[in-house]
Amino acid sequence: MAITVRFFAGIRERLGRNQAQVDASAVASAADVWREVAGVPLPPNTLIAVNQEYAQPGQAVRDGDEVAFFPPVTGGAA
Amino acid sequence: MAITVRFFAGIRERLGRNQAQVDASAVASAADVWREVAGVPLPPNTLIAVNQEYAQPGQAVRDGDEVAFFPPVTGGAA
Amino acid sequence: MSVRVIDTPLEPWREVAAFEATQKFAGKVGAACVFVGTMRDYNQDTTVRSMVLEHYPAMTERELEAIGNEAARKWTIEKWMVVHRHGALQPSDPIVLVAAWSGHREQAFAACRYIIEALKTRAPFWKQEQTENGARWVERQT
Amino acid sequence: MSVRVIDTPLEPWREVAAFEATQKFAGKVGAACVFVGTMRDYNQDTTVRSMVLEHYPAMTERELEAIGNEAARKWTIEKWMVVHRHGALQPSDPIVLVAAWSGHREQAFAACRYIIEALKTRAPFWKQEQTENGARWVERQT
Repeated sequence: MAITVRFFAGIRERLGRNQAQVDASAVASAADVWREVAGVPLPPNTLIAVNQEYAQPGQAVRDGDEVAFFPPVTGGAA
Repeated sequence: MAITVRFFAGIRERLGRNQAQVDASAVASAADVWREVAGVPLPPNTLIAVNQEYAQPGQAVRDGDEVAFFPPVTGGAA
Repeated sequence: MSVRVIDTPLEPWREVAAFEATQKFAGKVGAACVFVGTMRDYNQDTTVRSMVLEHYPAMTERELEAIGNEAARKWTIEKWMVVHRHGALQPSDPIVLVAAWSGHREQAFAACRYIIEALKTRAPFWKQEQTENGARWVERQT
Repeated sequence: MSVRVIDTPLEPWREVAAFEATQKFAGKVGAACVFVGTMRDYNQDTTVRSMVLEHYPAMTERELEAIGNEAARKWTIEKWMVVHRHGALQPSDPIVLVAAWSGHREQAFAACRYIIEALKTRAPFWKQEQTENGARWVERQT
């Protein structure tokens, strides 16, 4: 298995893709996942979710996890 | 003409009527109106309106006015 | 803006939808806050079977207009409405509807809240509850 | 209690009425507070022609459930609901509906307000606006 990586909104656009796969043996933390797939520094204020829950960059990740990177959210209303 | 006096809710029930007329020459203030028609002291916390606007007991009244006496209001919701 | 005192069943969501349909908000409104008060079947630990809401016609409408206009001066709102029942009510019947529309949610919430709070202390309505122990006038509470 | 994320037009008052019809509030509810956010035709002094709301399926629902459950722990509410649009929207389209039902109005207001505020900072939605100068991602504001 592997780690599934997902990108949303501006980050998805900047990276030119909405998804990636990472070999779990190459990474220990969410921050490692970003470094492995992005090729650019993590933009400031980027939010991270591991398995659909908010996480810190240092959070450990493992085989089968889904790790997502996205900008601050802007749902709701005025 | 005269002054029309109106009673609501518990005060209406206590006085046994919802309306009265007072000769305007007999009264100068809203408190006078109560004394003239009620025969009992003004219950504490009674609200007064003159011509459908909240008023103090000392407010002057004159021919043609409508003076109302009622308990604290209880509209709206829980 | 819109005040109605009615003695027929209040259908709050239909009222709000109908009011909006008559408005030309035209993309200026970003937020609506609506409050609906309904009759409970209890009050102060006593079962309430039914209720009669007495009011002071003419003064009621005047006071509700004044309250809504105060809210519109205090906050930036596009529209507001109040509909209040009087007469005989059964548990779970809607009693009052307050709605405020604004460009921003803080303003809509604040105006709606202001109107219902002011209404409770100033609008001349009086509730008489029918309980197991007979009829009683509701005392004012917060 | 009830979370829905939809890509079809949101009819907020119909949603609320339909939800209430499925509930057995049975006289325990005295207060409902409803917030509806709609799309404006302006933002930061620029005309907005249309909008696309992207979201993170699965996480969105999970986060909205978490927020609603927090509100239900913080305040005494009987029920709550959230419906949020995604996909393409036009000015004046409803975006989000939040509703809370309680025995008391303070609780209903506070819970409704809590949910919309938390939603804005935590629910994974992103707005892209189409303006006269092209598309732009909305930056987070208060």
